[in-house]
Amino acid sequence: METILFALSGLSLVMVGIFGILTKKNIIKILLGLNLMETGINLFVVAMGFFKGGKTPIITESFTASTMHFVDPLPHALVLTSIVIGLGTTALALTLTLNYFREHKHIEFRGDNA
Amino acid sequence: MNNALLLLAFPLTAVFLIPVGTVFYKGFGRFLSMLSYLAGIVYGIYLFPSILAGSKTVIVGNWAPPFGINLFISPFSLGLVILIFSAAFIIMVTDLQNKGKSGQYYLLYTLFVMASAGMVLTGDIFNLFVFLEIGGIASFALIAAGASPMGSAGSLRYLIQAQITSLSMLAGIILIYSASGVLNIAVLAQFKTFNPAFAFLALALLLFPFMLESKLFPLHTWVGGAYLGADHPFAASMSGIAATAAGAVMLRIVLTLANPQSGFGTAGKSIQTMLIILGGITVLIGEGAAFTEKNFKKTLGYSSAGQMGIIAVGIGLATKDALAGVLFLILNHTAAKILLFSVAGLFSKVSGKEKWADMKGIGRIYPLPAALFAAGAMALFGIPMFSGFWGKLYVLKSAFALGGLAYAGAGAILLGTIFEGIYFMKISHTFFEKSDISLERKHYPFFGIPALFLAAVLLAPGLFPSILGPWVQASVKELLNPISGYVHIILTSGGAM
Amino acid sequence: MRRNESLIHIAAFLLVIGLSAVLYAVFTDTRPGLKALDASLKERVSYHYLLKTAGNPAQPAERKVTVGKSGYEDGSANIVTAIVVDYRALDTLGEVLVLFAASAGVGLLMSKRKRKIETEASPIVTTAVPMIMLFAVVVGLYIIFHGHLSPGGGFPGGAIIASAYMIQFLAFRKKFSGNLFKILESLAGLGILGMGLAGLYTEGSFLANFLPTGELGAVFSAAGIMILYALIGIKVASELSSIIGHFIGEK
Amino acid sequence: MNLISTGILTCFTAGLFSLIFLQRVKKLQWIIFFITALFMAAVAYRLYGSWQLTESYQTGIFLLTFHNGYFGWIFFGMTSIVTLLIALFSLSYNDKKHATAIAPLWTMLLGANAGIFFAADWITFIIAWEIMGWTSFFIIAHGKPKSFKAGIYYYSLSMIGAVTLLAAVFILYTATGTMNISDSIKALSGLWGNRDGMIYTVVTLFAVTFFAKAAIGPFYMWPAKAHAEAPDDFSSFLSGIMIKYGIFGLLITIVPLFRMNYSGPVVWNIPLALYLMGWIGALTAVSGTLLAVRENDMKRLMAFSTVSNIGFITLALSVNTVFGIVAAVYHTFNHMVFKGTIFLSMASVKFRTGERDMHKLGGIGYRMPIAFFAFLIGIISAAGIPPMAGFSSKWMIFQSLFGEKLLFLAIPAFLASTGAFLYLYRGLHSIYLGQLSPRFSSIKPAPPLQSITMILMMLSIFVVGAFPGIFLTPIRGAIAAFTGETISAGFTTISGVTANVNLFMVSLTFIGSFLLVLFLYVVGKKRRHVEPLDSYMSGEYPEDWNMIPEQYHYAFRFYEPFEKMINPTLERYSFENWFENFIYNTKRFSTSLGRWLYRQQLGAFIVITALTLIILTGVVW
Repeated sequence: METILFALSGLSLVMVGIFGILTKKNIIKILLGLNLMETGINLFVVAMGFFKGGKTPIITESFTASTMHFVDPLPHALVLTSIVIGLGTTALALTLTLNYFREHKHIEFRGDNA
Repeated sequence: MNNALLLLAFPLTAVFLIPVGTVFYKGFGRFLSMLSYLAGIVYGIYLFPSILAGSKTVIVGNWAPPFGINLFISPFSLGLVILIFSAAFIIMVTDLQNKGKSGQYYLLYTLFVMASAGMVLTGDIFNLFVFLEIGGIASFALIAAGASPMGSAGSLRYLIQAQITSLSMLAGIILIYSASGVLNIAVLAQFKTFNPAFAFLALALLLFPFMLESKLFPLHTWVGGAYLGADHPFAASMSGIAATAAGAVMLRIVLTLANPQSGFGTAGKSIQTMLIILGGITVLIGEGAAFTEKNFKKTLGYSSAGQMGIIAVGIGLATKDALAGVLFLILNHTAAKILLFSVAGLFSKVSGKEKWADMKGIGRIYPLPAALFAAGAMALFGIPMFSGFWGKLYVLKSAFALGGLAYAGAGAILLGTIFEGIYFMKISHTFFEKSDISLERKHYPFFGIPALFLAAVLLAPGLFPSILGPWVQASVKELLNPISGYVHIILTSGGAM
Repeated sequence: MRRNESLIHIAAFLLVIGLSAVLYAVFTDTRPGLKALDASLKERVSYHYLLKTAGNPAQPAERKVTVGKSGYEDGSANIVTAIVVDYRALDTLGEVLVLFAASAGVGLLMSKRKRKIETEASPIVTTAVPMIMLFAVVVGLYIIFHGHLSPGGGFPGGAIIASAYMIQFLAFRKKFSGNLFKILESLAGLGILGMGLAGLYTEGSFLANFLPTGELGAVFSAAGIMILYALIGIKVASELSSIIGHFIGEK
Repeated sequence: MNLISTGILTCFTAGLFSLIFLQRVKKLQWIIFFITALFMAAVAYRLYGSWQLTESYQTGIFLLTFHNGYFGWIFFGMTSIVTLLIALFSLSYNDKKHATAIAPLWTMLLGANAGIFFAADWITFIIAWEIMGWTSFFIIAHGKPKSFKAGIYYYSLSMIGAVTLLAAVFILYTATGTMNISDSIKALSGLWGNRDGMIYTVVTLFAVTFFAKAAIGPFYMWPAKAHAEAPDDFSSFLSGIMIKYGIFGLLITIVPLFRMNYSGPVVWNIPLALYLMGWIGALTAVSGTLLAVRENDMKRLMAFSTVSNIGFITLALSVNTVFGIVAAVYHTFNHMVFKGTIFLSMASVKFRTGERDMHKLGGIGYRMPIAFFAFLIGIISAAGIPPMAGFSSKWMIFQSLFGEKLLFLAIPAFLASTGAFLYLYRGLHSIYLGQLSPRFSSIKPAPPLQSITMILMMLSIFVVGAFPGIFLTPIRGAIAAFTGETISAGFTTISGVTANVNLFMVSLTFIGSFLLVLFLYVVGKKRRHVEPLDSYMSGEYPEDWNMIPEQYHYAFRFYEPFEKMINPTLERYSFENWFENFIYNTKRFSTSLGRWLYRQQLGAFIVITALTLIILTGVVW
């Protein structure tokens, strides 16, 4: 149940992000929407690895196979990668926005090209 | 040490050395990146005979497939990696006449090439995603770095669309993982049955970014802006290298996972049907858009979309003939597009114009490039004596043999061919038209040799299709029997090689 | 072009609702077969990671190591780190490359920009910043070197060190030459690649673990993870610093 | 001995060689072209008799096969001879002033020509067909903006034809499992009664291909554009030879298909589809004639005349009797020769004058007698007047129509045949007779090589007219090899359904009457030469009113009332307009499609919509 709740909260963030991307014309706001969407997906990914009562996946002295009850560590690793990718994309997108601003003197996407 | 991971290590070494090297010598980036592609080609060709005898898997980090990441080296993937490296090398050679690009350009370009090769080789869906993102970020920057002032707008458009699609791919990956517990394509291929709706969703999400990169119908809207922004060498790479890699990934995923024998079951068949429909529409829309377009780069970009549509139809048909046709078409499209873009780059450099309609009579000053353009164009729309003809013929033969929806796909391909033929002939003839254009004829030694080589590449399989025979047969066999080939090798050979 | 705002809002709203509806339909589909979340932890590959029994399923005994002993496993207590830097190290290499590409892309696109900042920082800032910087660097290094024991590692640690560079700029307006970061990045990258190739040379597999693993939970354990994370930390710190530097602009 | 493939390869090699290495020596390119044409004629000669010669090459999945069938050979032989003559003409036509860069491509086109006639399997046929398409496009367009428009129109139709051909071939292949041309048609005819829908699809697709190439029915417009704008010597090849590929295609596909095992609906003993084709042919003949009548441009006029003749040939084919097929093939060859002659003669005139509009010419016959005679003989043949070749074939076509009692089809045929007099004579008079414009008072006669070619052509028309057996004997043999039946005909006589004609006697009669008229002409009153401006103007001088001799030329707006009558109809039902609208609408469609969606938010809208729709498909699938 908690898993579904987490997944739903992640997905709702995705939907908010999508709505932002679709309705805003300011490029910075579109990028914010994209980041929201990305965060939502990341939450969703983490939620998919959640098990109720699961512990942090760090092995301590008391660890045995029979008492093992961890959350799935793999999605965490994936999210780490995904976050870095999001960071890189955002940095690049902001640079592009700056260039866009220099070319057009505004940062609203008006759909007048291509 | 016979490890195919070196194929990726060569460009990576170049990538890391370029920033250091450019501090001391400005042309270091170009030199080193070309050297790394050449090393990749040589090593790939060195590996090829042994791979043709039997495909191998390469294990990364000494962890066997379901746990670690593995690369799959087969005639199909190795052939396409060699194709990608050769394409990159030739594009760099044709670009030798343009001076003054910074080291970072070559760094990003090499990353882009490496990522495309990695996408073809990898056997893990998350690793695929990472390579996709490396290639994506490199291409956003490279598009915007092109000379055109529209670059950043086109690049932003591409960035937003690509990020939405790759985020949905990430969602697809985690859905598949949470349902099956593995990320490896080979393990997934023989997994228990998935729920049909879920399987379709997961597969569609997985394929989504590759549909974007191969410009399939609803996802082709970025083409105009991105191609307009990019400089000619990178436009050629987007068309030649990125589309090739996307096509290869689609082939791998569709034929290994989205195939009725895999755990994805009937959803796989639906995905194939979807590809036929979308591919058919793409051919019409892409060629129609190219037909009306006046800007040279955009025309070629939309034509690339049309070609990828044919390839998608071929993938969707998933028969022996269709796949042979697809392989022919991929080779043909890569070589032809590089040729066409290099001619376009040369002509817009010497004439200072962006539209092909403004280049009247330029072929009378530069007869060889114009003639080669005509040859490349004819190869693209499938005139006999070029490899594109056989590719189209195989796909059409298979489509007509299957009947049903495939008829519609074949009809779309044929209709698209009409458009393609007309506008390419228009462009080719425009170059030879009589006009009062007066240009000083300069010599571009780095254009002629690679262009002639590309023409030879287009012509040789067209005249003697059997020279590609062993490769095509081995690849088609590998793609059509994923369980006994691909999956078996990956899951049993362990750390071999 | 005049835009119809409300139309776009309605269309976007409908689209989002539609997307949610189809997703709901997919997830509530009752036909037989596996669906999301159907794999319990024991059916996932990470179960083997946790038990440190990953390896070749054909020869499980060969790979299985008991906790705390040196051998094939990396001996990292933090399983996420073990996944990131060992089991799926190629992804991490890719991740580093993504950041590398982003930093190079920002450098490529912003190279011509110039900006002048005339205002001086206030004395409060200039006094506090060195302390904060020191603190940040120490914390960053700690996080990097404890990556295999506790949450953290090269990425967050590198980011914290990069933040030290950023606040330095707020106070002193100093900019290091771009080449410094470039060379650091490259050397760290080459180091990572070298680690990978060393694994290829010694163990026959790229990025394989070739160092002794040590005692589980000890500071000096987990084989190459610490080295790799240190390299990643340097790389991330210098990449982020160079991105920040580019955004700040040339002086 | 691989004679066929050697010949074809020679053409391509020679073409490529002269394209790459001889760009600067145009004359040498033409010499190579002529030598290649000569070589191909020699190949045709050598191939005579070895009817079982088959050459095949394995390429991947498909086997490329050439077969020297009697039927293909006779087409190839005829085209080789006519090509050789045209090549001889071109050699002298392409001097410094008139040189075009088309020789290498034309050389390659000769290879495609042989490939089409000798192809034994469909892949070979398609390859040859497509090569023919693009080489001829570049030749027609030849670097001039106006020609380019015509060329791209031609090429568009060509592409449509190529594509329908591909579709037809693959449907055929799927149904019959063989790529061999005659086998597949035979196997397809075995499916009559079972899979009629599929057969009619194949027939329609083939019809589009070959109608488009032969300018039948809705495709009537391209000759007027392409023949007119092509290089003058190539127009002759285009009208004489290339347009016949469509006829050849009909002969090897649709015609045999309806002669074997056909069991469908029949109208007047003719299969319904062929009856429709007959009407299309008849209407093409009539409309070609009507359109030719109103033309003022001599090349366009003759192009429409070609359309009209092709209509005749289609009509004869649709009769579905051996007699009809023989008539059609015979008329095809006759047309090849006489239309070639006419176009060469006009090329000669244009060579000297540089004019194409008829009202600017006039009286050229006094300066260029050989060209005049060539044109005269040509149009006599074209109009179907004895003793020239055209008479016998037209007579045979009418005979075949009467033989099947197809009176309704014969009426438009008569109309078109009679209408031919209107435009042919007009062409003759406007160009060669009448008052010589002062501009051309000092032009020289045609150069010797051109004259020799035209004389040879005239002779062949005349000889065939008097001795139809020269043509008919091999044609009868070919038809016998092709259909298994034949017709009876002697060396100088043709046996029709209603009567037999001894053409030698007819010729003698006509020569006698010609001599009589000549005698009257010679002994008659001396004729006075009148200048063009020497006309009745109520005491005014024409020069004061800025009148020039051209406006007094009676070809100037000759059929203006007629044009006024016919133009609105033509504009309304013009396929050309339809085609242009189609292209225009395609452009609009592909640029405006989803523009609203494209423009919003960097295309995110369309991506999300696509995502939603794709997931939705997965749910409902």
